Amino acid sequence: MIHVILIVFIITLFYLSIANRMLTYVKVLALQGVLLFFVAFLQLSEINTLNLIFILLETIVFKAIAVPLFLGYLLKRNNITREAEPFLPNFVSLIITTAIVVATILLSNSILDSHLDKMFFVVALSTLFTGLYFIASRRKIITHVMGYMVIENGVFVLSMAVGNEMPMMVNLGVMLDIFASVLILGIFLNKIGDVFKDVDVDQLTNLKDY
Amino acid sequence: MLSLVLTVIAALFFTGIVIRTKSLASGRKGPGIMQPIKDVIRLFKKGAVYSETSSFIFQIAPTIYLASIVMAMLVVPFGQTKGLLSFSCDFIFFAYVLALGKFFSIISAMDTGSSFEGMGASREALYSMFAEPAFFILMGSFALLTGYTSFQEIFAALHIGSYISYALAGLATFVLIMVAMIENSRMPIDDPKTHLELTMVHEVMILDNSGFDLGLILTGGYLKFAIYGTLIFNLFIGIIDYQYAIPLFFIVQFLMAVIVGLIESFSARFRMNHNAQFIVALTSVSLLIFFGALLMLGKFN
Amino acid sequence: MIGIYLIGSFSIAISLFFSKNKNLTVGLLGLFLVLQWILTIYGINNIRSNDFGYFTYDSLAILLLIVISIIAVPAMFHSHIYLNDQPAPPATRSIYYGAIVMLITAISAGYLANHIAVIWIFTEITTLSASALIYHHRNKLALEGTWKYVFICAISITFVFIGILFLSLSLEHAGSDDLTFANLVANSDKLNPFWLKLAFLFIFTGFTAKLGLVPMFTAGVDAKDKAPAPVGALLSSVLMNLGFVGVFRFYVVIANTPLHHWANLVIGIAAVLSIFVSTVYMIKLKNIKRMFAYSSIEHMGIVMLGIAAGGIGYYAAILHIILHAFVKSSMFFQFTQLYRVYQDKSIYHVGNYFKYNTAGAMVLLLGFISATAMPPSGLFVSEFLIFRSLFEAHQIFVLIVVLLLLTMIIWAFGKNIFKILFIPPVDFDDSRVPKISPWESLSQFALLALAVYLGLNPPAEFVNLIKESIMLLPN
Amino acid sequence: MSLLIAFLVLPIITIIVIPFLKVRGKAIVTISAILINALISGHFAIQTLSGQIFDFSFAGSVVTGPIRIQIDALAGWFILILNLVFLTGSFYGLFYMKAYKEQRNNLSLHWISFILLHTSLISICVIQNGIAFLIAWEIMALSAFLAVIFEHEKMATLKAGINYLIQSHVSILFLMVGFIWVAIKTGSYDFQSITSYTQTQGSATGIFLFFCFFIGFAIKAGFVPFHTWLPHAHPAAPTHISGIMSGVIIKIGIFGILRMLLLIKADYTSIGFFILFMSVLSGLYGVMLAIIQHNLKRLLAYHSIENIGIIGMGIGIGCIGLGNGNQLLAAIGFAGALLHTLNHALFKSLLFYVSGIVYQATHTLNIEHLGGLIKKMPQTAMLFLIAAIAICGIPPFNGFVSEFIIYNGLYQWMLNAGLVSLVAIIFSILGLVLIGGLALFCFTKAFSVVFLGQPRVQFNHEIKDAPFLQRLPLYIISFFILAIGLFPKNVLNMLIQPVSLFTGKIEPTFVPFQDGSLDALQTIGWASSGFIVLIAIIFLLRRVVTQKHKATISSTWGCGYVAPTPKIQYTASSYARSYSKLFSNILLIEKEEKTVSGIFPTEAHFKTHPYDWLEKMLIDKPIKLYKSILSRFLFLNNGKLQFSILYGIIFIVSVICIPLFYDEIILFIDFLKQL
Repeated sequence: MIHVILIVFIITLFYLSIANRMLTYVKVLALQGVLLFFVAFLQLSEINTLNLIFILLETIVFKAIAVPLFLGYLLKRNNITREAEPFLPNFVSLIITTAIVVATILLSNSILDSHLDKMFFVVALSTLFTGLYFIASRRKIITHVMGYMVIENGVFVLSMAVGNEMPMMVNLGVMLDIFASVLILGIFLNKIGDVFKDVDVDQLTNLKDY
Repeated sequence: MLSLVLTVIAALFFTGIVIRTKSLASGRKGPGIMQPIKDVIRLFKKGAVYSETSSFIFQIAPTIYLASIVMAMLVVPFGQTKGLLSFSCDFIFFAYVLALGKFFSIISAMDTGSSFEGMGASREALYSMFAEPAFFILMGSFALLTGYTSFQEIFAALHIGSYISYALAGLATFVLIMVAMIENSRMPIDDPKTHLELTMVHEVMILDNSGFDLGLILTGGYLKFAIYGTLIFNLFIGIIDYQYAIPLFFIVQFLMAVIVGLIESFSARFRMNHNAQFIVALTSVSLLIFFGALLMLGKFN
Repeated sequence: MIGIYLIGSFSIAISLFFSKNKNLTVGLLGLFLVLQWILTIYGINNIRSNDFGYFTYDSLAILLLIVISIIAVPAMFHSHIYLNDQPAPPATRSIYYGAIVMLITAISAGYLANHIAVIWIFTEITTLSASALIYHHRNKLALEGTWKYVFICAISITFVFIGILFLSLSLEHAGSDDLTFANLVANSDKLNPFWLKLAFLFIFTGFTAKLGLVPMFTAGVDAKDKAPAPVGALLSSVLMNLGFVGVFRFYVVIANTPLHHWANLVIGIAAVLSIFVSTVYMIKLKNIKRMFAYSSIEHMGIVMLGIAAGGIGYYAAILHIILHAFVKSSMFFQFTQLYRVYQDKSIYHVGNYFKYNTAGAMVLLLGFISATAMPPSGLFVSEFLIFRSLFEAHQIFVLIVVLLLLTMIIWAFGKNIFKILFIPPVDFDDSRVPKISPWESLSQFALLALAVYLGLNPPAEFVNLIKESIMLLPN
Repeated sequence: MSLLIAFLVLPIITIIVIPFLKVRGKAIVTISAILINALISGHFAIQTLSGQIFDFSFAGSVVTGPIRIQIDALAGWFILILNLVFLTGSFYGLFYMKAYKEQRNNLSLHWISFILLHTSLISICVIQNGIAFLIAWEIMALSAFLAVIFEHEKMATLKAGINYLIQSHVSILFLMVGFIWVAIKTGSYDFQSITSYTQTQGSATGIFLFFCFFIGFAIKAGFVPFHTWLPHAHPAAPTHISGIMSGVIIKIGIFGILRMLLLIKADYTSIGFFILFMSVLSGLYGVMLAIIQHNLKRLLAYHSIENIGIIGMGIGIGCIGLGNGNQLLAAIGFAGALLHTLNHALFKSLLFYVSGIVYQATHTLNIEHLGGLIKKMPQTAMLFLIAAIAICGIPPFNGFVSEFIIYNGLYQWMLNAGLVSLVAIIFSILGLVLIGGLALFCFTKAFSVVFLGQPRVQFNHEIKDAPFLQRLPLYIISFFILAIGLFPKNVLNMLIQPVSLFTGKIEPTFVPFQDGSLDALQTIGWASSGFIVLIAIIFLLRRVVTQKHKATISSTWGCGYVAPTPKIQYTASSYARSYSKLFSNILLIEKEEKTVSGIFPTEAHFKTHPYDWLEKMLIDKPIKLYKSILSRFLFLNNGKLQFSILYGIIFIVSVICIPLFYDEIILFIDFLKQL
């Protein structure tokens, strides 16, 4: 069951890589939040209930509801254009994403570890690198943020792998999530929205060394 | 001491003989042997004209020039008798004392602020610079040959026996004569006879000297020639008793004067910019002598 | 004790945030400094003791704690002058003061933490408070710098977190789930090498953003450029030390495993690259603050070379990072006065500082001598020892390359510094130049002198502390 | 010991006091401090020359370990030279600096660096501990740098200063490597460990270690091709500093080489040949470039390189003597080197001081604009003349003595040398002679163009000679120059102890110069005095004869041209032209000229910029290349956020992946090898 969800998760990544409207990104992020909720629910069976409830709340509240809503609000508030405007055409992104997934699978092949369910590893790592790839390849600042959220999800998946032994790790991941979303999204993106008219990365290249 | 006296005596006649040879060679009778000396004495009696540009350097220079030559003369030995001064490597002293005279003659030439004399000064400095290595290497090879490093010991120990040594002595004589020519700026380096100042080296430097100073300079020139004559004489003489040596000395001086005269009358002056090559060639010749010396000592094997 | 300290300083920070009264602000700052020093002295007195579970006063922490407590005093002093000099709106002032207290607190706590996750948490807090400080000027460039800093730090912190996850994975093989360093070192032989490798890689890469090393060096430069100079002083000295602590504590773990050489290789590559990068920009840079920032990058590179070379290099690295903190902070403090004179930080519009503020010029001169590790300075000793360790590790070619780069850096650095000191700037009217009292430079002289003293004639206790902090490393 | 403490404390006090004093006070305090320190150090130095050796030891710190202080004869000799030059220099500087008395802070910086320079130089001579030595060495370099850039508002000055700073830093890098090397092998920074280490190792180690140190010191001493900082730094510095730099700072490089020769046990013969080669090269190259310089100080700077070459020849001969176990030769060689060190310090500082007076009188150092100064400042001109004759190595002054000793060494060596050595000897002699000739060429030019003839440019300010007090140290120096020329033997006897340090390596009981090897000097002394007397006599004679006749004054003979102007005088370039044409392909002179053309020619001009060929090849071009390579990487921080993150990814991915492919690559390579 978990594996199915994880596979769906990877499929969402592919979808992200070819999506070209901002709202789609937001929706996909929400979907990922929901998926993670189920993963957490199924995976973290051994930890005590209070802890579990906290984690579940965090995932459903933040990842599935609050962040997507907030992103949508930002899109409206800073009237950001609807297109994603990637540097590279979509199919290239798709190919690269696929390549990343394949590479992580190959890499995971070289692991000889009974403790770890390789699925988590593959999904986590591919999500991580896909997120990094989004950040590197999209033009809008808000897409950077979304890429960052994707990375967060990947990290969350990875923390699931050790969640049973160390719930603290998961909590930390949650904390990181809150920190990132509150700080990065909340304060500064709004500021940038206010200060710069069109929220485009190319405007943020004045601090350089030549 | 002996060498000093003899050299002075030789100097009295030397230039006269040169001039006489030249005039005979050109089919004239020519002035008397003593004419140059008479000129000098007349100059000593005359008053002087100084350029308003010049400073006291110009006035003291001839004195120092002459003094340096006299000083150099003191080092030169006569056969087995030492000169007044004799110590190891005294030929270095010899060369450097002469250099002091040169230094002052050059700056006195520059002192007049004339455009010709600077030319002469520059050339003088350049040529003497090139001439010196030849002399040093020559002495070096003699030192190597004999195992001594002072004029007197070298000449006393220098025995010319084998063929190669004859060759060396010949070359050495050639080098010494040429060095003498350069030092006194005679043919083929420089032609004192020309009246176009641009083509002269030594004479153009003393254009502005007159009276006593000019006398001093001329005296210096005569002495210089005689000194080199003495050196060449020493080269051959080895250790012979005085009754043979002294006549031989004058013969050698006479021969040399004649040779100089002949060279001056039968050879043309080099182009100024060829002089440098010619002078450096002397250095190579003296290097040849050096390697010849190595050959004699059997260092090649 | 640490509990009191944390609670106290956080409350001070919050009350600073709300205080609008100048005297109150000053009083609170004084109070905080007192608290800071109390913590330090307490730590010195019961060294090696564990506190509050997650904190230990071990020797390295004590050393760096002393450093930060020393630097905090002039930092507050110069911040005060700075804010009085160019009056900011009161809200900004209070944010500034609150954030700086937060920053110092977080850094100190980060030093003391003995649990990798705790270090991680406090590193996050430093990012937060630092970003507030970087955004002090509220203009476009400041915003851009802040954004980049925050974003890159967020990414790097994520990396660290992933590293920690891998670490826990590898720790599972040891059948333990306690991520304190003591435990890690104890179980170092049982750790799974594969996960450990990944863990080290991610944690190292993550901390480079704070440490100011290749690959993630860019954020720090912008931050130090945009932040007010007193903050820049903290960022380029004690905050970098926090990054160093993060790397070093984990390096101690990995150094006791077979992966030691591999780790040395990774660190060495990053170090040489950092020195190279700083050389590239030192030649071209015209912005004084960025120049200082890049020279810090160079020094971190040297420190890491010492770590990678091992042997006496460990000792030299710790010494170097301490001395560098003093020197670089003093130079940044001096910059506040320099900026007051010229109202500009471009080399082109700055010059003949010697004429306008001789004492400050002397600080810059001595700072230059120290920052380029010329012999009278203390840094010379540490750099000398690092070179020696490289020599001992038979890394002659690395040594030659590094020396070449360093020579170039000295040339570029010297060219700019002496331009600042002596060459009069073009069309600069010195009618409005304020008179700067030489006493303001006193603190910087003190810091530099301290650096020289600790370098050339270190007291025995100091040496022992350093020796103890590298005790767990194999030689 | 207490004296040592005093020696160290006094400068510190002075440095603290100086900034708070009046302008005049600064100088006075500095000079008195230097005087006291000179007395303290001189007090030890004098005794070392009579064979005593002082040993002290400071506790040092954890880093350095115990710091040994040893004042032996070699150190003593150099300390004496140092003090002599510094005392005259500071006294001269006192007046030289009057021109700048409004720059208060600048002056205090200058005097502080000056006293630091003195202290550090003397400490360098006596310290026996690697790290302490390096520290003193760099303090010396830094304070020299600060002293050089006194006129720092000029960009050129600062450039020259930084050039010097960087090169001296390179030199310290080499020294550092050397000390690290020894410290790793023996675990001690003490100089003794160098000896013990090289004794145990093979000769190759010793030679490489020596080269390591040699390059370090050679940069400071200005051996070709490490000389490039020198011609820039000397003209930039204020004159008394140029004098001191050329007089003693570059000599400290020589000191280092000598010290290392004492410490390192190696194959001295090959080292000797190496040094001899370098020295002949330096001597010739230095003087050849000196001739074509227009800037008086630059000219003198190149002559410093030449003289370093001569000193080096002495050292080389001495080394070979050590190598062949021929203590006679060793004694002569090192004596020549040490004596020439002193001599050069004397006449070169004198020359610089005079050039400073000229500069302050005319505000220019370009000799093409000077001329006729002898009428304005006859005394100064005489001083320059003396120094010029001395530096050309002409009797009756001191330069001749040391050059004579070196010649003597060469000829002595020749009497019992193998074929290879003989070739080396003959070329050294050739080099030395040429150096002498070229020096004569150069200084006749310099003296006559600066002081003789008529002014080539009319200055609108009146030119007057320096006050007597400023010239006083110059007279003192020239007195020494003459004294050494007239009583060389006595000076030689002072050298017995320093030289026996070296000869002691062969035969401890051997006492130099007692075997009549250099008795010639006695005679030379007499001869020189006689020479002066002779000149006096002839001059008196001339006086007596000529005063009967009246001397008329008229204009210079212009071959019938009756309107001569100063413009038709021979200039420096035209004087050197016949020479520079000969060596045009070595000298690399950049010409820019606008020749006369057309029927009604407009104004024409002709400019030459002498340029150092080696500097172009070894310094300028490589640095240009280096910088261009580095600037290729400027894209790294192009302000794009994505890139910064990309670096992280690349780093992680490459660290993960490269090892994976590494084995395959190796396999592939092996496979290829099997083909």
